[in-house]
Formats: sequence, C-alpha cells, structure tokens
Amino acid sequence: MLSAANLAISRGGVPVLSGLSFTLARGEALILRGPNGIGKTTLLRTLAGLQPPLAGQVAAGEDAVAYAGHADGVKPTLSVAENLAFWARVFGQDDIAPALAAFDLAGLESRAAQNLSAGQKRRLGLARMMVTGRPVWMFDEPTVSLDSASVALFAAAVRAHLAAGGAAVMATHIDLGLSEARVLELAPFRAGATAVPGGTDDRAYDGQGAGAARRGAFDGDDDAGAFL
Amino acid sequence: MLSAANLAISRGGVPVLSGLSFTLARGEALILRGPNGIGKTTLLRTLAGLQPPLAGQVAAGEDAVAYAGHADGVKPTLSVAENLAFWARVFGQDDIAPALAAFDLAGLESRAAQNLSAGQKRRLGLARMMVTGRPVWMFDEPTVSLDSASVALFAAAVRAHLAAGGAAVMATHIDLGLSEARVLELAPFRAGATAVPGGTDDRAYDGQGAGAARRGAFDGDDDAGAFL
Amino acid sequence: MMPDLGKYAAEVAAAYIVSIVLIAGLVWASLRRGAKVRAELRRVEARRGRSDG
Amino acid sequence: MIALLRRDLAIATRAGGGFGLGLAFFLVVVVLVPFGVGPETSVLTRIAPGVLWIGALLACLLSLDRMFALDYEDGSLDLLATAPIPLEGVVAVKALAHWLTTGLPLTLMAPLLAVLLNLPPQGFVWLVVSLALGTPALSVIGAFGAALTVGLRRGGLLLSLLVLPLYVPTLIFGAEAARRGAEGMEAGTPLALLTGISLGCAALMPFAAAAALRVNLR
Amino acid sequence: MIALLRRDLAIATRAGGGFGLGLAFFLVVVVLVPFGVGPETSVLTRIAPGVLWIGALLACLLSLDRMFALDYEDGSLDLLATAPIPLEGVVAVKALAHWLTTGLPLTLMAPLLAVLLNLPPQGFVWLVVSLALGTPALSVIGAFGAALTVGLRRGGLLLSLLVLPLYVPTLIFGAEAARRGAEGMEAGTPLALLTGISLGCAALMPFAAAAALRVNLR
Amino acid sequence: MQQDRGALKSRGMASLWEYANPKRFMQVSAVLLPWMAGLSALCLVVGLVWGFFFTPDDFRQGSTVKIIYLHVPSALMAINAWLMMLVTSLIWLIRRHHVSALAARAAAPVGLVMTVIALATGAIWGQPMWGTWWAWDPRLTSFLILGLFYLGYIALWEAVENADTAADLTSVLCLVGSVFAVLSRYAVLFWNQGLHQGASLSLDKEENVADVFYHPLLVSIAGFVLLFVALVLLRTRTEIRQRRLQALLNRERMA
Ligand code: HEM
Ligand SMILES: Nc1ncnc2c1ncn2[C@@H]1O[C@H](COP(=O)(O)OP(=O)(O)OP(=O)(O)O)[C@@H](O)[C@H]1O
Ligand SMILES: Nc1ncnc2c1ncn2[C@@H]1O[C@H](COP(=O)(O)OP(=O)(O)OP(=O)(O)O)[C@@H](O)[C@H]1O
Ligand SMILES: [Mg+2]
Ligand SMILES: [Mg+2]
Repeated sequence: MLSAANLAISRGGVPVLSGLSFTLARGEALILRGPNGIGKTTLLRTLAGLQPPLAGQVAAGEDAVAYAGHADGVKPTLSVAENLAFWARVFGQDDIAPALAAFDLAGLESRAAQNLSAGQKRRLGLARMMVTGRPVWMFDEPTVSLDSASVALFAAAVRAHLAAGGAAVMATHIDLGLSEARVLELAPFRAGATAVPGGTDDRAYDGQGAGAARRGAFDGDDDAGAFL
Repeated sequence: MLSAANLAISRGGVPVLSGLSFTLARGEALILRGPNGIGKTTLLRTLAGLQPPLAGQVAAGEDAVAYAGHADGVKPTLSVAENLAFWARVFGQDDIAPALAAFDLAGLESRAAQNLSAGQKRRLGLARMMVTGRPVWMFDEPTVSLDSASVALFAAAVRAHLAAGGAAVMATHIDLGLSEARVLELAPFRAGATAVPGGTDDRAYDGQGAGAARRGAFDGDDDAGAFL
Repeated sequence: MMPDLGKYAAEVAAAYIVSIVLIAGLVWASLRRGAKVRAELRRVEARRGRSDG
Repeated sequence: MIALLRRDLAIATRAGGGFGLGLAFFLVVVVLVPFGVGPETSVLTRIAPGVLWIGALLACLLSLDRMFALDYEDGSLDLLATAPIPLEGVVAVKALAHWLTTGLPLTLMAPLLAVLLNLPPQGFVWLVVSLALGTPALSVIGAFGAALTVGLRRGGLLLSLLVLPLYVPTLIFGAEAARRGAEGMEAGTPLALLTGISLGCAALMPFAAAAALRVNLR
Repeated sequence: MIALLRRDLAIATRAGGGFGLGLAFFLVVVVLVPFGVGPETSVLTRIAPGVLWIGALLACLLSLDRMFALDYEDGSLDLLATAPIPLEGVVAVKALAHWLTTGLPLTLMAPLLAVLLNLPPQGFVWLVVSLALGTPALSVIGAFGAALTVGLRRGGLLLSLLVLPLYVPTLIFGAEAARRGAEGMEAGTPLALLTGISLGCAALMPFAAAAALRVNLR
Repeated sequence: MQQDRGALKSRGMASLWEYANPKRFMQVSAVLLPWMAGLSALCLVVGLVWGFFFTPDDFRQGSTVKIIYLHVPSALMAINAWLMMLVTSLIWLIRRHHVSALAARAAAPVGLVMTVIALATGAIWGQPMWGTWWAWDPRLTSFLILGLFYLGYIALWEAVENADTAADLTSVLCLVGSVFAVLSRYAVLFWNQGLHQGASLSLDKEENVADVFYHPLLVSIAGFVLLFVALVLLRTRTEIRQRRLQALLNRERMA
C-alpha cells in the first residue's frame, strides 16, 4: 500500500535520514522508533506528501494517506461533533457516529473543544482519522497525554482498521500494545553516517562527492546540494 | 527558608490544591510529584509569588526565590553569553563563568541561542539560576529534553547549591538522582478531595460545604467564594 | 578647477554628495559583510580540519 | 469546500473569532481622521472617498494574518493539504470567507461612516459599488500575502509591508471611482478596471497563494 | 534596568527583530494616501500634518503587540517579575525601548515623507517637534494596552481597538501643533498640552501597565 | 581538480548552467570580480568627472543638467536590477540553481540603493526645475512603488529562516510583484498625468539630448552597469559563503 525506496529526507536544509527503504502491505502496521530529533516527524511528513524527499521515492496510492501530526487540528470554538463532521465532509464521508463511539466521545458531542481536557482533545484528533475513509493512517506520537484506557481504545481502533484491510504507520516512544506491528528502528539511517559514501560532506566541495549528493537533490543539476 | 501554611491554590478560577503545609530549611531540596494536571506548576508559581494563593500563607524571604518555569526565557537572537549576562545584570551579579562551566556551555558562549539544540537551550535556561544569586531555586520540570549526562550536571549543580546553604523546590516526573531530597506527593491535597469535606462539590452549592471553602477565599466575608 | 555651478551649486553638489555617500555606503557594507562571512567560514572550515576558499 | 466555508464562517462569528474587529478598526480609523486633519467640512468632503477606501483597506489588511495562521498553528493546514480538495480551492474558500466577514460588512457600513466625513449623498452609491467590486481583490491579494508569511512568528507587520504595494492598483481605481462618483463625474472606466483587477486576481492569485502555502508547509 | 534596555535594543535591531518594519509601515501608509485622495498638491498640503500623525500613530500601534508578547511567550516576563527590579520599571524601560525603536525613527523620517505630501518647508520643524514630544505618549499608552492584552492569542486587533481611543488626545494636540506650524500660526499651546500629556502618561501609565501585567501573569 | 573536470565533462562541458554550480561560480567570479570592480571605478570616475567638470550648462536648466549623470544611470539600474531578479527568480523556480536564487538576493539591496539614488537626485533636481521636491507624477510614483517592492522583497528574505524556503517565497513574490508593478504603472498613469521627461535616450536621434551631455552620460551609465555587476558578484559570493557556512554549522550540529 505504501513503499519507500532509498529515501533521504532533510529538515531545515539539513539531511536527517537517508537510505531508507521499506514496504507496507495491507493489514500491516509499522512503528517508527528512534531518539528525539532523529527525524520521525520529518519522515512521516514526507510519507504523507507534505514535503518532498531529498532523494529516493515514496510510492503511495493517490489519496491513500491520512496524516495526524503533533497538532491535531481541533478548532477550540467548535463542538466535538462539528469538528468531526467538518473533517468527514472534507473527506467526502458523512457518518461520524462510529468514530465517536470508538474513541468514547459519545457523551461529549456538543461540548466545545476548548472545554475538553487534553486527553479528550487528543482522542478527538485521533477519531478524525476514522472519518477520512483513507486506507493508510499515519500517526505522529498519537498517545501524547492519553491515559492507559485511551491508549487501549486507540490500539483497538488501529487493529480494527488493519483487519478491514488498512495499514498504519506510527512514530511513538511508548509501547502501544500492538504486538503484531513491525518496528522500524531509525537510528541506523541517520544521514551523517551514509549521505556521502566514502567520507565527509566536505568532499563534495571539491566536486568529488557530488555524484552522491546530486542524485536528484533539489531537482536541479547543480552540485549545490552538497556544497551549500 | 521557605514555608507554606495551609495553602490553597487555584488555576483559571478552579481550586486545584488545598490544605498544603511544609517548610524548607537551608540545604534542603523538595521534589513535588503528582500526575499531570494536579497543580504542580500552579503551586510553584504561587510559591514564587507570581500568583496569590486562594488561602493560607507563603513565607519566603524578600527576594529569596528564583523561578525557572516550563519556558526558559532564552532570547533566540542573542548569544549564550549575552543571554546569561543579561540575567546576571538584572540580578546584580556579574560573573557568568561558573554558570557556563557548571552546565557545560563553555564552548558555546558566542553561539546564538536559536542555533542551540533543545537540550543545550534547556541547559542555558538552567544555568540562568546560578547567576541570580538567590538562595531558593524553583524548577518546573527542569529535565525536559535533557539527556542523562545533562541530568547529572543538573543534579550536581543543585547539590552544590544545597551545600552552599541554598534550597531548592522542583516539580518533576523523572528520577533526578537526588536521593537526599524530600518528596512531596501532591495527590492527597487535590482540592476536590479536601476542599469540601464530606462529599461531592454539589454540597457546596447548598451552602453546606461553605465553611470549608470559605477560609479566607477572596478575602471577603461573604459566601461568594463557595457559591461562584 | 571647481566649475562655476551658478545659482544651482547647492543642488548639484547635494545630488553628487548624496549619491556618492549612498554608493560608498553600499560598497562598504558589501565588503565588510563579505570579509566577515569569509573569515567566519575560514574559521569553521579550519575547525573542521581543512581550509579552503 | 462548502464545508470549509461554513466552518470558517462559524469560527469567525463565534466568540473571539474576530468578526467585528475589522469593522471596529475601520470605524476607529475613519473617526481619527477628522482629529488629525481638522474639522473643516470642505476638506473632509474632498478627502472622504479616499479616506474611506484607505480605512477599508487597512481594516482588511489587519485581519489578514488570521486567515491561515490559526489553521497553521493547530495543524489544520497540514490536514487540509492532504485532504482530497486542492489547496487552490482551500485558498479561494478562505479568501471568500475573509471577504464575507470583512469586505462585505465594511462595504455595507461605509455609507454610515461616509456621513461622518460629509461625503455628498450622490457619492454613496458609487462608494458602495466601488468597495463591493474592489474588496474581493483585497481579500484575494491578501490571501497571497498571508500565505507567504504563514510560518513566521508575528509576521503581521511584514505581511502589511508585502501586501500594501500590491494593493496600489486596486486602491487607485477604487478610490478614483468613488471620488468621481462623489463629484458627479463619469466613473465607469475606473469601475471597469477595478472589476478587471478583481476578476484577474480572483482567477490567478489562488495559484500563487497555494504555491506559497506548499512551500511553507514543507 | 539598563541591562534590560540594552537587551531590548539589541533584540530589536538584530535580524527578525522588527526594527524597521514600523518605519516601513509608516512609509507605506503615507504613500497610499495620495492614491486614495488624489494627487492634487493643494489638498495634500492641507492634510499632510494630519496624515503624517495618523500614519505615525498606526505604525506605533502595530508594533505594540511585540512589546510584551514575545517575553510572555518565552517565559522572560515571569522571570522579570521575580527579578529584583520593579515591574513598573520593566514597563517603563520597555516603553522607552519601543519609543527608541519606533517613535524616534518615525520622528526622524517624518520630514522625508512630508516632502512626499508637499508639506510646506516651514512646517517641518513643527512636525518633528510635535512628533518628538508626542510619540513618547503613544509608546507609554501603548505599553498599557499591550499589558492588558498580553495573554491573548492574536490580540493585535483587540489591542488596536483598546488603544486607539486612548490615543485621541495625543493625536488632536500633536496634529494641531503640526498643522498650525505648517500654516505659520502660533503652535505653542498645543505643543505645551502635548508635552503635558506625554509627561503625565510617562509618570502614571507604567503603574497601570504593571498592574495589568501582574494580573495577566497569574 | 582532475576528477572535478571529469565530472563536469561527463555532464556536457558546454552548458551555460555549469556556472550555476556554486564551486564553479566561485572560481569564475573570483577572476571576474577585480576586473569588473576596476572597470566600473574607471568608468564612474571618467563619466562623473567629465560630466561634472567638463560639460557646459544647459541653456534652460543651468548647471542642474549635471545631475543627469547620476539620475539617469541609477534610474536605469534600479529597473534593470529588478528585471535581473525576475529572471534569476524564474531560473531558481524552474531549474533550482542555488546561485541563481542567491544572486537575486544579492541584487536586491543594490537595486534598492539605486532606487533611492534616483529618487534623491530626482527630488533634488525637481526643486529648481518644477519648484517642488516631489510631485505625484506617474514616473516618480511608479519609482516609489518599485522602492516599496524592493523593501518588501528584502524584508521577506530576512524574515524566513530556512534558506530554500526563503528563496522559493521571494521568487514567487518577485513574479507576482512584477505583474503588480506593471499594473501599478498603468494605474498611476490613469490616475495622474505628469511632469516628467519622456524617454530621451531612445534610439531615434532627433529627441536625444545634445552630444555634449550624451557622451559622458553613456560612460557614466556604463560605470553604473559595471558597478552593479561587480557588486552583485561580490554579494553573491558572500551569500554563497554564508550558505555554506550555515550548512557546515548545521552538519556540525547534526554530528
Ligand atoms: C524624485 C523624482 C524623480 C524620479 C523618481 C525620477 C525617475 C526617473 C526615471 C525612472 C527615469 C528613467 C530612466 C529611463 O528610463 O531612461 C528618469 C529619467 C530622467 N529624468 Fe527623472 N526622476 C525624477 C525627477 C526628475 C527631475 C526633477 C528631472 C528634471 C527636471 C528629471 C529629469 C530626467 C531626465 C532628463 C531623464 C532622462 C530621460 C531619459 O533620457 O529617459 N527627473 N527619471
Ligand atoms: N525548522 C527546523 N530547522 C532546522 N532543523 C530542524 C527544524 N525542525 C527540526 N529540525 C531538526 O531536524 C531534526 C529532525 O526533527 P524531527 O522533528 O523530524 O525529529 P523527531 O524524530 O520527530 O523528534 P521527536 O521525537 O522529538 O519528535 C532534529 O534534529 C531537529 O533538530
Ligand atoms: N488557563 C487555565 N484555565 C483553566 N484551567 C487551567 C488553566 N491552566 C491549567 N488549568 C488546569 O489547572 C490544573 C493544574 O494545572 P497545572 O499546570 O498546575 O498542572 P501540573 O501539575 O503542572 O501538570 P503537568 O504535569 O502537566 O505540568 C489542571 O487540571 C489544568 O487543567
Ligand atoms: Mg516528532
Ligand atoms: Mg506543569
């Protein structure tokens, strides 16, 4: 459903990960792990198509991916139902009841989002994924500020989605209880280690490492990717 | 050096903690513990004099307290040395070298703070406490985004401060390695549990719990404290 | 040597002075920033174990 | 897209949504002018169309930074960018919502304030028509500026600096039409040009704005 | 306190510090006016002092929200509140820094822009003097407004609304002095009143602003 | 170096785009810069000295004609600098050559200063000729607007932290701004008819200013053009170094 081939990504002009390849099949879940600042968020944004990769390809079906980032796009002055119904309509769906039920928001439909606790708000953000109707779900630290009961709700929702033929990618530091998920450890792909084979980046300054850094960098055919 | 007597505090108009009393002597450290949202930040801000208590007293020497909150007041466009020197001058000190040394910032003096990593920035924020010259240090989650080596630096700095006759109060979720510190568990002082003895908050609405809720609230002698 | 500028001496002189000051300022600022950045780059490259333009 | 429009309008009109602040700013600027230039009615009459246009323009301008910034901060913009509606459509809808909550009320309130500035009554129609035709251009051009500055902390003043020169043609034709109308002269040409600008901007600016947004979302 | 002043000036003048944006906004507003009211020099001359004053006022106004908001967001304000300098002093210093980075440059640039509006040369001195005496009041009053709105997300427009009415007396006397000066009339009285306002505000406003800050810090 | 050439050859040696390689640009510009700087200084000195000391007064304008040697070249360069930025912005957007984006960034302050010189000398000239420093003449007004565009463009470059993002955003702004600059020009013409001189440097010889003024003017224009080129080269080199410096620091932080 989703595959990456020899992917390199950068953040703020600095390469962070490179040489990353994986494929994700129907019914599979992938958990991204790595220390702070390794580039999990950046990778997810690249997979979701929000930023172009530095090199390599991401293959995902047209309109296959739904993305839930650190911020959950909840409007404080709208009610829970309004927030959810809005996203449902944007994605061409109309039934929000299952999503409300799955994340235990059923009693809170008419509460304004600004009056939710942090955990409830997060649940609302996660419930949004269920109204996208998209097969590939991507979560960036979905369980921040959730208590353990809510984490279980989340795991159940993901499992149901996988069973229905979906797929999921998540970056997280904690154990979600999704034992069937594959774990991708990102540390080995840190960019400094692999970006310019054969030495430090400075080689590129002499034009020597240019070949490595050039592969499609910045879409231009100058060597600036390595030099600058 | 610092004492609280029968303290009650509120946040956004909602009482969060009450009935809290403690004293802190020279050379002592106090660690505040409790789940998210219990009111640790609020308590620290009250102790630092940033907000008035709902009831009870805080006794601290004039200009005794230095406070380091979630945000560390570092200006991104100023250099490390400029940031620190500014706070030193505000507090009437002038030597920033020991603070730089204690938090391993010595090589970074001229780096603009915006180019620091999150952990370095946090260390800068903590180093600020050393240039205040104040005896009582208060930290709100000081170790956020610090790796374990930096946590050790922090613990060493606090220990040196205690040995020099200072005192410290910190709210934290993790183990700092400060085994000599006293731990204050905040859960028993949750306002709902003690504010209205004998039952749910609704009792107060009937005027029955008013006596408990009134003790000095709003400094007035009407029942508004309980009713509103 | 100085040509007779007639009654417009002040204007002509002012125009030349203003322009020359502005151009000189621009050139000076460009050179200074250039030198600064160049020195800084030298320093960093030296620190990284090599020196090059 | 209709869902987006309805949501934006709902947010704008709820408490703290900023609806009305633009109007109030317009009011205040127009009220300040007599304090600044003095109370003579002849002068005020003469400058009334221009002042009203400039006031409307500034009021539009100052509400621009809300257009994308809130959605950017809370992550909605990321989500919208991955949603099955084109980003160009999102920009167009947001500009429309901005116009409905700012330009349209300003247009409707302008005659009231025109009274304060002694605009001759025959000028009212032209003032309203010129604002009605011109403020959409202000919103769309503003959307472009807002898209350019969306990632910046406190980009408000920069936004003003970027957008104001872009507003010049609209302002010239709009104020010219209103002025000619007030003086009883023929105002068809500037109105036609104004309409042209509005249509051209509405057709092209969403693309530029969406491109800028994409860059900022990276 | 001197340390604070120096820090604020350093931050303002570094990249992204916003120094210059106020000036640029002033420039742009003044440039837009002729597009609105038309190019006739007689009219422009007549309204020049008022327009320049209003432009300076708006430029001041729009840079106000930076005064405390950045320090609030990054926690500096909490730290300053617990530092051994009185919060009143902090407010006064911040207002001074605001004036030095906004009011003063505006004052110095005003004659240049006055040229654009065909202000008669004898009015230049009066314009500069009135701005020099009046802009401090704008900064101090603005500090009060900024202190009131410091905790609000995107409080900019609300800030404008709160502060604009407070600016009215300053604007009236300032513009009046500049206008009389330009027309060769005696301008001493409005200038004296303006000075009075500035002194009074500088003496009292820091207390009000500090009180508001304390409330907002809770 | 050997490998360098090999790499370049394999990509087609003749391509103009080679100079868009920052390394290559640095080499070439290092050679060019002193020549440009020297030539521009020479032309400027010759043109301005000639113009200032050795031309007669105009029968109508008196000695103020001497201002033309500053006014016209700076006005020309102000416009041409924007055109150059437009072209380099397009190159960046289409071909993603970093040097191109950085050259646009380098040119903007030069263009702004040229605009300011044109405005200042024009204003100083206007006082004796038209009896006013400033009039809302279309030519003058369009120039003022051009100055505003320069300001906004520079401010946007300064404000955006990420260099590639800034390059993209400013390029888009430059394109859109160019369209609006042209629109403004027409709007301003519609709004007011002016006092200013027509284009008298046109090719058709009848309208031209007399040769005594014309020749030093040409030298002076050449001087301004060369000055512009030299400054842009110098500043682009600085921008490239700055970018590289930033990249090195970033990598250092990553390591
Ligand atoms: C601030 C005011 C002025 C500005 C912004 C300005 C701007 C310009 C511009 C943009 C050009 C065009 C250069 C070209 O395209 O060839 C120009 C040319 C010229 N200006 Fe001005 N000008 C100003 C004032 C004046 C004044 C007051 C005079 C003299 C009375 C004057 C005399 C000329 C002449 C003689 C040319 C050369 C015309 C040509 O050969 O094209 N300008 N000016
Ligand atoms: N705007 C930026 N400019 C430059 N570098 C940045 C920027 N944002 C992030 N970075 C850097 O890019 C790297 C990757 O960041 P990213 O947010 O992808 O990490 P992450 O793995 O998601 O971390 P976390 O676990 O903290 O969420 C980090 O080292 C970070 O310092
Ligand atoms: N602005 C506010 N308005 C209303 N309630 C608030 C506001 N800010 C915080 N609260 C509530 O006050 C309570 C105490 O908050 P406080 O920040 O002191 O908690 P904390 O113990 O520091 O939590 P954490 O461990 O997450 O830092 C929380 O329940 C929170 O929901
Ligand atoms: Mg992350
Ligand atoms: Mg807390």
